Amino acid sequence: MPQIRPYGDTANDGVVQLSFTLPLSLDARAREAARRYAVMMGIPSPTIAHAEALESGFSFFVVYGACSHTLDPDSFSVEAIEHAELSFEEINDLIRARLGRKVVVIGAAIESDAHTVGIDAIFNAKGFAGHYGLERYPEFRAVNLGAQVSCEVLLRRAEAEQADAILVSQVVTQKNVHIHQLTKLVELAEAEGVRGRYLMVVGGPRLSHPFAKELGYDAGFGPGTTATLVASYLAQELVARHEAAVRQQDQKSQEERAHG
Amino acid sequence: MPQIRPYGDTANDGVVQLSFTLPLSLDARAREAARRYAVMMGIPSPTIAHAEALESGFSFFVVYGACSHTLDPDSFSVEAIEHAELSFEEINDLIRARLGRKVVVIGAAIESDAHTVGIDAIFNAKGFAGHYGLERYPEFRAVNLGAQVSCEVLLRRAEAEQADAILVSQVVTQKNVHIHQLTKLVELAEAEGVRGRYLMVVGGPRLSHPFAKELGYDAGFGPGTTATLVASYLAQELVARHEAAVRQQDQKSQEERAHG
Amino acid sequence: MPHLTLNTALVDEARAAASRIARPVLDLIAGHTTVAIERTVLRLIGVDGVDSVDVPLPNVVVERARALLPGGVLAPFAAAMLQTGLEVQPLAQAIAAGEVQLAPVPAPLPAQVRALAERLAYAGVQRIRASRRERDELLATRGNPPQPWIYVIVATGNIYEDIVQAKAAARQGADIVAVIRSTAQSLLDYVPYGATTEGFGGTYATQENFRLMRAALDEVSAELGRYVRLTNYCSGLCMPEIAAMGALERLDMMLNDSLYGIIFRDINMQRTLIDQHFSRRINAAAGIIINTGEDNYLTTADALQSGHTVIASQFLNERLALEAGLPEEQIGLGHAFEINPDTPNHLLYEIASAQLIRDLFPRSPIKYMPPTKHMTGDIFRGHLLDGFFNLVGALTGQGIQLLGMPTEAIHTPLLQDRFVSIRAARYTFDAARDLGEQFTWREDSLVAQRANELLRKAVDLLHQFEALGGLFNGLSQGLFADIRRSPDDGRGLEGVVARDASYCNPFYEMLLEVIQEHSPAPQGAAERG
Amino acid sequence: MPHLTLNTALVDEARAAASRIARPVLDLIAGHTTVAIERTVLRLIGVDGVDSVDVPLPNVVVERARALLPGGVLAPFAAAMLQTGLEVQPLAQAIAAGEVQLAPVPAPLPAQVRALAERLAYAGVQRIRASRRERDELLATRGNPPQPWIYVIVATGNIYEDIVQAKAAARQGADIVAVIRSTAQSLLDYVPYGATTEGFGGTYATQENFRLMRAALDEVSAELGRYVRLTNYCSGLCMPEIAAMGALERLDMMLNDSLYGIIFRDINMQRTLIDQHFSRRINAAAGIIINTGEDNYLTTADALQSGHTVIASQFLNERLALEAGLPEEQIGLGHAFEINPDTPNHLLYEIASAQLIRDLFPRSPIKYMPPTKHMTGDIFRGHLLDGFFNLVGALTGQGIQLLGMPTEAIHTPLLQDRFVSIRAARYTFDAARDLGEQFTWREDSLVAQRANELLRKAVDLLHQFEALGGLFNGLSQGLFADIRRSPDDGRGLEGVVARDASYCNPFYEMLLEVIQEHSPAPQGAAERG
Ligand code: B12
Ligand code: B12
Ligand SMILES: Cc1ncc(COP(=O)(O)O)c(C=O)c1O
Ligand SMILES: Cc1ncc(COP(=O)(O)O)c(C=O)c1O
Repeated sequence: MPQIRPYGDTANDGVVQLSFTLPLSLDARAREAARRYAVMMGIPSPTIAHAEALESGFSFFVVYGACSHTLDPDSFSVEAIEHAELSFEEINDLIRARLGRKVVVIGAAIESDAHTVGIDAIFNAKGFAGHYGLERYPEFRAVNLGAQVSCEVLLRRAEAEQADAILVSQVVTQKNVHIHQLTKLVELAEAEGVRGRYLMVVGGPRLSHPFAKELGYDAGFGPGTTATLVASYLAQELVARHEAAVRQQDQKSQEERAHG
Repeated sequence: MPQIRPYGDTANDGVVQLSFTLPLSLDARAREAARRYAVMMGIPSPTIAHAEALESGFSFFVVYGACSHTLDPDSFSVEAIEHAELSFEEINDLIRARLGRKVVVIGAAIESDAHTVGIDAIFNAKGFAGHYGLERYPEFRAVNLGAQVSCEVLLRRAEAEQADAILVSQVVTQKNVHIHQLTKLVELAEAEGVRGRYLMVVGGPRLSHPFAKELGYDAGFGPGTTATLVASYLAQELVARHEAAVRQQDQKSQEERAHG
Repeated sequence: MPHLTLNTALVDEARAAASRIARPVLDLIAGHTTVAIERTVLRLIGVDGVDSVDVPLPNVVVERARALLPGGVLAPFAAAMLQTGLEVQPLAQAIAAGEVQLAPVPAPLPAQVRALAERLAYAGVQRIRASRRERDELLATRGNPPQPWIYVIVATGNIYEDIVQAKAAARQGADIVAVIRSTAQSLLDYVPYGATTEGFGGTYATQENFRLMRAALDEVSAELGRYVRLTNYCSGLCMPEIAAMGALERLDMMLNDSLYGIIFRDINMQRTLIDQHFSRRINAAAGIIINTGEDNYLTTADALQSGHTVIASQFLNERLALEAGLPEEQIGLGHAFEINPDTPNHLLYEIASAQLIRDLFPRSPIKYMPPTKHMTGDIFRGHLLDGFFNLVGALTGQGIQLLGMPTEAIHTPLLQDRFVSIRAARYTFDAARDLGEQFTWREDSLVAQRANELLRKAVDLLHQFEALGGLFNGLSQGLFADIRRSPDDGRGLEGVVARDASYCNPFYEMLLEVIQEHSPAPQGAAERG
Repeated sequence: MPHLTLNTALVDEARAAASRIARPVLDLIAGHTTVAIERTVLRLIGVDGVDSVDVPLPNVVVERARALLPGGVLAPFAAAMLQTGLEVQPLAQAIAAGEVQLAPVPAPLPAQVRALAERLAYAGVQRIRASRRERDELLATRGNPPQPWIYVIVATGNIYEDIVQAKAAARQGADIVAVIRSTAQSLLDYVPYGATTEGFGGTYATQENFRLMRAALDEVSAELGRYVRLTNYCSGLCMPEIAAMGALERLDMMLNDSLYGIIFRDINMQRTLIDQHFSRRINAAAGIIINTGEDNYLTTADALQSGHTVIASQFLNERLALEAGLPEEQIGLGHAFEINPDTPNHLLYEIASAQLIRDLFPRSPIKYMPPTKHMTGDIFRGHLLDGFFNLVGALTGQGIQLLGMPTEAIHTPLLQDRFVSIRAARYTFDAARDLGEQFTWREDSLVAQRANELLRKAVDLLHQFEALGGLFNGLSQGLFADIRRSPDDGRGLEGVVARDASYCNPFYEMLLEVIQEHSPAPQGAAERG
């Protein structure tokens, strides 16, 4: 695919909108500083559309301009969840047909995070934005532990419930608290030698699949995620792993028979 | 002065706001492209705060993030108008005391530009935003030619009115029409050997003093300019040039007497 | 709708004064034709295309027949067809090539010439009937969106890029797309030919550009299950010609206001008012909604002090439009949300004039235009101001809402500017859908008092026109937008021609028949020929 | 104000039901004290500072005197002062160092002990009177801005950075600055000591932070010629203590709502309701306006379905506040603009509940909170939604407008976010200043019907509380915000202590005297000791 630039009002004109505040009182020097800062960001001839004194010592700028950076969208691989989104019925049929038992899923907003609307959107029978939550799926047993659940409690309950998947929500990102807490959970699971036992999935407004992979999770879901999408992923991933394990098992038993 | 970065909510945190549209349908690839584009602009870990499909083939992004570029505001000189802003009375007194005759000023929105509210804000007796226009100054004779005045007509009238200063407005900037038309006027004046006779001043929403200097003008005025500021500049600059000429004259006549 | 209790006597007097002021203008119109009207007649009977140096054939033929224009170009053209046996376009080409000269026709007109003239005219009017029927069918099958209609502009200068953006805007929720004309096309006394890709601050209005854009919007209308309307500008020296092109290409809405041309483009008032009458007769027959340009008065004059000039101008525009045959439902009178936002109770003043105009012209689709001159480069402040503009539009039942852009003071709209604005307008219209039904204005409210004050001042202004001796004298004194224009100044007077007794232009009457098929008794269109 | 015609019988029944529900709670309150109340008594007589391991001395003394608490800590403390000859703080330090143990006091209390106890209490109340007088003088000299007051938050975690931003916000037009507490400080059973520069999602509420910020805002108030108010949070396990610190440091407004602590922080309902009564008595005397947290119900429950729960809760909060001595003018009942914007006629529903609440509590400064859960990362859509929130606030005369930020869904506010929002709010309040006086609601309007429906449902909900046997049982059934809490669960129950006959705490009565100096007949504050 050819190099692309942002689209203002004609193909590849590169026009972007920018706003920022400089710690300078508004005068000719501050305007020139704003212009040069936009140039450094890649906008050779920026338009300072608006400049206003915020109050003593600060000035606010709105800038438009054509950015010269270009990008080939095919020049990088993107970690994306391969599984397609299935319907409520298709998901339950798939599990019945190719797993033959209920999928057990446990979820929580971990450690300091008290935001539950996100995890509830995935778990509650009532669901969110027209999509039923996991509790509503006959082929799922969904256990929602709610808010501020410690990593230790979550892993203990996952073991007790013999969960197939652990679903974790992190909403607050100040001081990168979400990275510390998500890393803590994965490391704890590895330390207890149970990492491989679960699909570990994370979601929240500042999460994405590539970022989740970086943190050591199997999958990541960002803003606007629907419970149907999550259920589709869980069902297809668990079926795939289950069938891979069965194949491996058959192969091994064949080898054992072969070497009598 | 130390290097500065934009001020988000703490000194030098570098936080900027950005929005742009990419010619890509909204999917994981488009989100990653947006993230990488922000990185290229100098934001190492951008937050894609919002991503929305504009419609088939376009996606709109709102991005926040700490920009790593830094700038020393004292590392560059800024062309600024030195003359301070005087009051209505001070301006008229200055002209009476040190020029001894009325300042003649002629103004117009030149060539294709039909926007007159700007030039009128500087010329009309009624003025603009509480500042009287040049027509209201007893020591000015202000001639406003209005809209779409050709360069030729403007120079002819400037000569006929024996103007001290030519004030030009340009508002439309599409296809850089303002640069072509402003350059045409200066070149015409030079061709007719009259450039030196006039203070040539330009103004408009996309104009600034540095930019006017680049175009060969004596001064430039941008958005929010008041007639008082323009009158202050004209009075002090003309008085300065007049007195310099008089000094030169005395010196010359002294030399002549000396070599008499 | 929270209607105001208005002083009905004043309302009636406003209409009576407008009628009295229109009288002499209509007499002038009845006694004259113009080069533009005669070019339009030729276009409607099928003359099109350009000569070897790109001059449109209608211009060439009319210039060659200047001496015959008092009787109209149609009769001599029909006579030449009979005499040469050539069809319409071949004859036009022959005239252009100098092979044929149009000759004067004897009076009274030979029956054969009159019959051919009427047959040619009838064929032209049938094309307009067909285009109108096509729109009515599409409105039925595609669906006619409810008012307020969301109106956005595209202005890239390249018709093919305009199409990309127009389709995107329609998909985002726009009900009307207006292609802004390359600036000052008003001043051209010819219509450029063919598709155009270079324009300045907009795209040239040409018949081919109309056809291309209408086809593109038909595609997207089918996709969306909603008929998307197309607007262009038939202001300026080619008013009737562009109206005819719009009629033939099924445009849905046209900027169509001589007062704009006179005041803001210094076009001669006699020329443009004569042109306007024929252009409005064509728009009326074609089912095209006209828009008038009173919003422009408020870009220079102060909207708080000069709000009443908009209303006086609307009464005049209404009268002239009715006289041309336009039913109220096709008279999209214009005004704007342009009071300085720093005015205390700013919203109350804007609501007062919007509600007053809504109540004064209940059956007309009022065209409400966004804030422009008080917009700055602060796109956040701008987006909020546009939000309140849309809220006032929804509250007072405006028909056509021209969307403001947060970047109004910066550049012509980006794709994302339009997306943000359309989405915000749709939210606001839905969120305030029945707000107008929730309450009644108090008699002693500032809103009611301001509305009645505006009405009073508008009537006073109309009386000032009368006191000064009519529309022309009033315009000479700068009563509108503080700009003075006199009757013999401005562009295009040389194109005005006094009709003689033999003047033949069956279109006036035949178009009236189409109008009457759709709205039984068009109020004022007494037959003036 | 476009008042609604409400069913006055229903309004009276709502207040009657709230009184009936409050009765048993007030009995519980009258019979108990808590570790927090006793710590507050010590603070008010001058105990402050921390011990060698940074535990606040009030906590140390109260823990050491746990066994004596049925009679209150003041009497034994006064007795120990007499016995050791030590002043207040030295005695507290001696107790902390284990050099002195507080001993039980005989009943009836020796006259000397009672006299000292009352002298110490009186001195504490005098400090509150002085702080209140200081505010009254500053309001007179600096100027008291008109409502709606513009309320913004700062939350950097570092009190010195908060000060920079608070001053900037005040200069930009904020009337009230709230320093958001480091999250979950509700759950701390002690108040951190001294200035703090590390916080999580906010800055710790400490007396030193109060003093620093109040001083900074006094400077900027002088500069601006407008008294800028300071808000903090006295919710949670240290409710009365933080109220006392606010009273001493001349805070102007306090979040002060047990229902929030019970529902959203799982604090034991008995503990927090007993604490709340004393904290509200202190706030009342100090002239501090309390804010209640009903907005939080709408962050989890749906605002269209659960709007009435907010109103039922407000009636309960009003009753308990009046009983604590707060005059209506200091009861800032809270609600929010949280209906899903995609709801058709969204604005009409928001207006209905805002106008209803305004009319139900005419003398209270209603605290109106911005959209949060339906805000997205689209800052343009967000800024418009905040614009309509401010418009509804202006239209319905809300007293305190907590400004929404376009970046609500992204981060705690940037300097420029606050600038854009404050400037937009000031424009909106000025542009719609008298909008509410322009019209009257129609009886049959959706706004009037929705308002009466909300009122009816609120009364039904209060009756449900009664049917279930009172406030505690209702909370156990999750009647508020669909979250269930039971009377013996939650944090802090262990800190509740039954009073015995000898219980001595003169503050209850002395604070009432200060209240009565300012508002003659506080409606419900029957003397309950
Ligand atoms: C509701 C709310 C609260 C409520 C929470 C109540 C509750 N029971 O959830 C209360 C009032 C308690 C609260 C408190 C605080 N909050 Co808060 N809160 C919000 C608010 C308004 C809405 C969040 C929300 O519900 N979004 C709706 C849901 C549906 O979206 P979502 O969370 O993104 O979830 C979706 C996807 O992310 C995904 N998803 C999410 N989780 C998961 C998990 C899995 C496994 C999967 C597959 C998918 C998935 O699917 C969901 C559906 O699509 C936001 C502002 C905003 N508009 O976002 C602030 C916000 C999140 N809060 C914020 C802050 C700072 C706080 C406090 C620290 C404030 C304070 N100083 O006290 C405290 C912290 C409490 C704590 N210890 O965590 C900030 C966070 C800033 C940041 N970037 O870190 C925000 C952004 C507001 C702001 N601008 O300041 N808050
Ligand atoms: C009013 C207006 C019109 C009116 C003009 C009427 C008139 N008599 O002036 C009309 C309707 C005719 C018009 C037409 C068009 N307009 Co226009 N118009 C505007 C509008 C709404 C306001 C401009 C204005 O009056 N600003 C107020 C004045 C006070 O500000 P100012 O011009 O910046 O002047 C100040 C300073 O710049 C300075 N200054 C200015 N000149 C001078 C000169 C000197 C010597 C000095 C010292 C100082 C000085 O002092 C002034 C006071 O502080 C702007 C949008 C906006 N909100 O800005 C669009 C705008 C300028 N127009 C625009 C366009 C594209 C057009 C058209 C091409 C549209 C079309 N396709 O037909 C035509 C072009 C006409 C032409 N040939 O020039 C664009 C320009 C985009 C660009 N960057 O090039 C704008 C920005 C709107 C938009 N977003 O599309 N327009
Ligand atoms: C009624 C009317 N006609 C025409 C125009 C513009 O056309 P032109 O720039 O060609 O004069 C406008 C305004 O833009 C208008 O309001
Ligand atoms: C009444 C009330 N108290 C307290 C708080 C927050 O305090 P904390 O996070 O410490 O519980 C809130 C909401 O943020 C509130 O509405």
